[in-house]
Amino acid sequence: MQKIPSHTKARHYGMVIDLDKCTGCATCMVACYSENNVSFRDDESVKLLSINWIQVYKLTNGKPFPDTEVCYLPQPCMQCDGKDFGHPPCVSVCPAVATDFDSPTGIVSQITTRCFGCRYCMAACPYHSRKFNWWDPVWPADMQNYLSPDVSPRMRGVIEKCTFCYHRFQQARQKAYAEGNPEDIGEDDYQTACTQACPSGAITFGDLDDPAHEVYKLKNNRYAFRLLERLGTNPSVYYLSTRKWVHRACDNYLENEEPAAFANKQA
Amino acid sequence: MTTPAFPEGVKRCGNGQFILWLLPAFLVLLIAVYAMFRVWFYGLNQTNMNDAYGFAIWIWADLAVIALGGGAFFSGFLAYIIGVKNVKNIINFAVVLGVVCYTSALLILGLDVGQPLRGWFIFWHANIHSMLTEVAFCLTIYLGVLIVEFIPVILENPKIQKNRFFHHMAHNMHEIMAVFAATGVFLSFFHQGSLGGVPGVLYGRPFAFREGLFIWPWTFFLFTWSAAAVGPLFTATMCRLAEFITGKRLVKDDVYRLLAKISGWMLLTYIIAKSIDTIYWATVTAPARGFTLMDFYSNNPAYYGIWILIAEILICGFLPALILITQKGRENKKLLFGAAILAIIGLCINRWVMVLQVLAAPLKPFQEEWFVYSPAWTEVITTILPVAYGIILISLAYRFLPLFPQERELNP
Amino acid sequence: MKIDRRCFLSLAGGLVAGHLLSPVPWKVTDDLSIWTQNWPWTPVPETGPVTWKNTTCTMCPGGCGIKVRIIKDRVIKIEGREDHPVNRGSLCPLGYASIQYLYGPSRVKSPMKRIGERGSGNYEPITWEEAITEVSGKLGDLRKSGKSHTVACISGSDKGTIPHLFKRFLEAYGSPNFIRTPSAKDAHETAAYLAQGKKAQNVGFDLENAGYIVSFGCGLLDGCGSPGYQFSSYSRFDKDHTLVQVEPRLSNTAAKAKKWMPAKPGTDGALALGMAHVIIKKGLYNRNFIENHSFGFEDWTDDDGNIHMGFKGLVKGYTPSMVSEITGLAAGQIESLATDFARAQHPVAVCGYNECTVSSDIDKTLAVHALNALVGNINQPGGMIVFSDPEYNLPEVEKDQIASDGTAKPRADRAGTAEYPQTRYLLNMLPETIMGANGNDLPIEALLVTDANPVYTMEDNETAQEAFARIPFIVNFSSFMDETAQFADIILPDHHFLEGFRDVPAPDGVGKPVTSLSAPVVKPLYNTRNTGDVIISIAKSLGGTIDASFPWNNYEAFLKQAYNDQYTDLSRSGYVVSADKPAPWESAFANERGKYEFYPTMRHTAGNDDKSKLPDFRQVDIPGDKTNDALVLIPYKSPRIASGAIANPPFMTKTIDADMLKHERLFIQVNPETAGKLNLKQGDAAVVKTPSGEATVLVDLFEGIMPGIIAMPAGLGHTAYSKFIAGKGVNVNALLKPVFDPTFGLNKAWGIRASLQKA
Amino acid sequence: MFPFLYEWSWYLGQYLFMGAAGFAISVVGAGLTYCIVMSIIHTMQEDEHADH
Repeated sequence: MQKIPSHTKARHYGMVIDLDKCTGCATCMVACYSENNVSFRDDESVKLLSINWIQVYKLTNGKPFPDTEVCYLPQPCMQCDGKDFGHPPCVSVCPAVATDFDSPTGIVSQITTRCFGCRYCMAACPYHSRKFNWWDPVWPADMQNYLSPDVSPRMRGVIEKCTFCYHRFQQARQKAYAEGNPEDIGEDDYQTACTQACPSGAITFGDLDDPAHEVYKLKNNRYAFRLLERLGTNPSVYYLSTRKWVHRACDNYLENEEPAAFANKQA
Repeated sequence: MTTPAFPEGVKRCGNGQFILWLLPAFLVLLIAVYAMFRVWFYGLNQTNMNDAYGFAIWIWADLAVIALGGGAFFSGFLAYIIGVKNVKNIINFAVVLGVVCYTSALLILGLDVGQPLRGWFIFWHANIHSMLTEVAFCLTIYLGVLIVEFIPVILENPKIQKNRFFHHMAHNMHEIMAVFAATGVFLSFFHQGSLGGVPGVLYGRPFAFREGLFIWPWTFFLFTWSAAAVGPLFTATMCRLAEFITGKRLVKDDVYRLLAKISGWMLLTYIIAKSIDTIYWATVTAPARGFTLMDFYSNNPAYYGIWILIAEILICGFLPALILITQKGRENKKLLFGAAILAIIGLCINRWVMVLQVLAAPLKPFQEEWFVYSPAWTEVITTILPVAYGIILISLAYRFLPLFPQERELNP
Repeated sequence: MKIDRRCFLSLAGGLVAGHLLSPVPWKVTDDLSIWTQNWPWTPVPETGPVTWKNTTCTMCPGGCGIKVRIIKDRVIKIEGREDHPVNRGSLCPLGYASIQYLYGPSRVKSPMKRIGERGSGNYEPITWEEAITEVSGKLGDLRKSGKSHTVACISGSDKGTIPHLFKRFLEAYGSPNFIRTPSAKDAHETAAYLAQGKKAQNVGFDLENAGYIVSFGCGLLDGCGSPGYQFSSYSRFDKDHTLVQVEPRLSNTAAKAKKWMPAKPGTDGALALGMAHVIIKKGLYNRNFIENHSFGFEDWTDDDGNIHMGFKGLVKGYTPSMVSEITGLAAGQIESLATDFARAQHPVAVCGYNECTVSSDIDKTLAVHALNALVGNINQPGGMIVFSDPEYNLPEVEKDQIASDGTAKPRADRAGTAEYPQTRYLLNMLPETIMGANGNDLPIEALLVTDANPVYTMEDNETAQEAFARIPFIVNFSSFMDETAQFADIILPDHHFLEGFRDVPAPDGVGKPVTSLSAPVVKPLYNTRNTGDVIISIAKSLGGTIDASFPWNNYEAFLKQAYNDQYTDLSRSGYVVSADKPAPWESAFANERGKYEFYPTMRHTAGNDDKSKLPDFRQVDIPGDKTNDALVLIPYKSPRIASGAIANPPFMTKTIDADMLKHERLFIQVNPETAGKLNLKQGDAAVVKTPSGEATVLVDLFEGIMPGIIAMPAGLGHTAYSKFIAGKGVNVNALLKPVFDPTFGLNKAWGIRASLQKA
Repeated sequence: MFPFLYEWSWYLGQYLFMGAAGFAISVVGAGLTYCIVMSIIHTMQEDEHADH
């Protein structure tokens, strides 16, 4: 929506998650809670009331024992580019510009102090990536002490979601400025908390448009696909799996259709 | 009973009876207000909404109530702009109904947002791309227009009429009512439409998403059209209900028949357009995203499956439309109001589907289950609130204001 | 002017209108919204300069290196340390969430004395001086009355200086009863001792260099063992690596394995023998190792001229078709598994390290060790690594007569007695012993508990709790209000690991001798003390030889002396790796032949025939009767549930899937086929009954579990800690029951028979 | 809503939207003002008549 300031190099941050590698251990979720001051309650078993910026889903191929297969799918905010790089489903619906598409990074922001909790974005997001603060967050005992000053705790009545740890980008940019080379934000300088935390190395993060970055290579992998890609949301999060049933489970196909990675094979 | 406070030449019931009649409504209102304050004080955790159902029964009620309140704008359009004289006999009532519907709608919106104290950000920090912004602007301004339309009716109370300024005010406002009505129609067109746009633009939700014209999805036009078609039928039905309750005839039958005829043709054209839209969506829009029609109507935990679509289009769409466009159908009061009630139900189903089923339908194939939700008592009671509040306001208006110009003549 | 109604109304109206036209409403509206953006009850974290400090996580026996982000003495975040040899950057969710324990509601904030019933959690804070006086007074009295041997210590580990201090204390005090909680170590240690001749060895697996891993039910990716080590090894796997998981349930490890082989539970030993059969038959074993460094492979003759059956002879009977019958796996599958395994680069067979089913089957463990021996992959890169603990540089313990007499008494848990001479610790035996004794002659009069939560973790939990209730005096050193702490008479809270010193040697299952240091990164938040310091204080106040055995002013001094010249390295880099390479075959085996014994001649057996010495497959008869309890319940480990001594912090509980926990109800995994027979649907409430107990659970239909088997996650059903974990789900340990090995006394049960009925 | 706010962008849609909103408010406002003014005038005229 906004013009890219001419002095800033445009980046397009994205993620590639190898589903064949992911073990479903949920370390990414916990690292994210810790990094982003995500609140918690005593009963978190109702997942539709539970705030998670990244959530690991369990997929099964539905086949009976012993041909059963399980695949875990960590799902952060997809940071959709939407139609023509800048119109994710959620951004254009927000009545108060509390969420915006940041063209210099391709990250969808969320200003929680601006949000007044109409939840239209939640209805617009097909991924359920947006979470509402139904309750006031409470940190029991002395737990307020572990809150990070980099990310403001949210208040009741607003939407929050994954920001690709945007504060880490800001820190990297600040560092780059301080070092006198504002353009030079390397792959290692800016990584999200979940990427770093993944003990299996299933998550890769970087500039999708920069051929020097690992994600550039990975997103062009034959087995790369995106979640509900056919809706036209244009997500910045890619998934890898060599298993066809996983591809089928991640997007809607008519009976006679095949996922792209497998349709080409026959042709 | 007659007093100088009542409109000239009409009879009203005694004060005791009147208060007794309002009592249940007041009780409901009281509980609803309590629920409202709970929601405001403790937050939306007092409801049963969740992250899948960000919109729930309130938003459905909101959309339905606004659509039904559309009777005010469309009868205003007919009366003041097209100049259909006979509609003027029911226009005051339509305006009161409109005021009830729209104030309720705004109240519900104020209740539904997580941070009501920041609600004004929608105006101040308006994102003009959002259908909701369009709704908020048009709705608020239109409510202003409705109140402006309502003022002269209030001023016509005999006691108030004694004040010369108010007397002139009422007169002057009547004089230029067409200007207000025109503005109202303009605003209504947009907000009814943008309410349709609310689900229609959700391209992440293939159940709701529609292609369209410029920035407006087809639902934009369908919503306006359906509100214009069914709104007057709602006005007529409510008027008939008032006749039933008061035991008096309030408008002449030809007024009903006229509204029914206009609405009938509107409804028919609407339902044809809606059918075309549905077919296009089912055969082109949805399959392009990997969905078949039945994906949206199978395994629904509420069991209604495809029947909800059949009910909306055939039973509550074509059937009432066909009844209303035939003279015989209109002549028979039972058929006429039966058809009107069907049409109203059809409209409510449409809004229900476009709000709740949109959110309930699973999108990710690995999450096959539909999302289920049942409203909390706080939601139910505040959804009933407009009814109680409507009963009170309409009763008061009927008692003290000359809503029905034909009443004197019909009840000598 | 008279104020009539009209006047009043116009005045009011005027006032309202006046205010509305003024800036007041706008200002108020604006201020209100600003207020909502700064609600005083929404915290604003204080900012400041950031520092990072390295230390070691001790939330589980995994020993992962961590780096801690600190702002103004506040611990903000924990991350895995990339340069640490154990976890190489990887860290499990418990490690990340452990900051919640530092600040969390379940901390014990000062020494406590129980004032209510056991388990009620009613405590009053006391001073450290009072607490130490009370404990040493009680211990002194016992000692004086000649009951020093009735003091026991239950510890979660026997490695490192803190357990060492306890051992040392008991030795000086006069009790043989240092008891380690059951773990995979029991079977590995015993098997390594029997085959290789050295006691108390660490058995690890060099997963980072392994090329082909056959895991016999190890929860390698389910959070068992050292999750950081296993995950980081897994993260480096490429397409040339193979992981085969043998398990009746599609665990996370099985889901990520190249091949999942759902053998019937409890038949792993047979599969290992079957694999050995194929390897030997095809001649795929390592000839150098077998010929030069092993014993008992072939039939052999003893000094008396008796001919004994060798390992080869044993496995001859385990043909693929026979093993197929036992395990339910296809014969061809078994054959190709064995062939692939033997032909692969750096093959390794792994068992144990599944902390929720501590099934210490010596035969199975010996058979799995034998597989590694067959392919010559013991103490080789990517193989099974056996190494000793670091040796501490400490003065001898001074013993008086009471101490010498006391330590010479038989252990209360019967380990190391004539009955079970080759076993070191048998905590599972303790409840039976206590319950069997009469009230005046209890085998345990006082109990010290450190780094353990036996009241929660012990199988046949109800009996265990009854037994603990009979112990007159329990002292607990836990930092948190866990179940065992709630049984204690005195709680002497240790620091959280981010607040104190402690060494962390030999992480579970890790294939290299790493010792790490956990050093304080923040000042202690509450009135807690390092357990090492407390033990030294207690020893000092007991006086005499006990005092003399503890010539240190504090734990840090002791730690420094224990590690001697290694301490500098340890505190500088946070870890030391004590040997570059594992012992070569020539010097690795400490038995009299200096060889790996496929035929464990030392093995203590009931009979003296070859088959009972050899790791023959012996089906374990699990508790329950076959007709009424038609199903078999197995516990399973989830990486999202801490199932050891420490319960889930809130962050981890938040990650638990909706198909595992619903409000307070736990889901039990049932195969749809089994559920169909029982007329159970997804989400149905059902009662699961075992010989040990019963519980109401919800049914989760899962195709990935063998029909006839039902599985429950371990680590839930806590009653203590805080509302964030207490009261959620069922403690699976309450439904399990140990089956004791007749000669080792270890628990061999891998599950329990159960019935499941609609509630 | 106003050009000095963050979300304002200088392009046609913004003018159209805010223009239409402003227009509607102006029409209603002007109409109402007209009525009030006219009513005041009429009332005063009547008062003059009454005085005569």
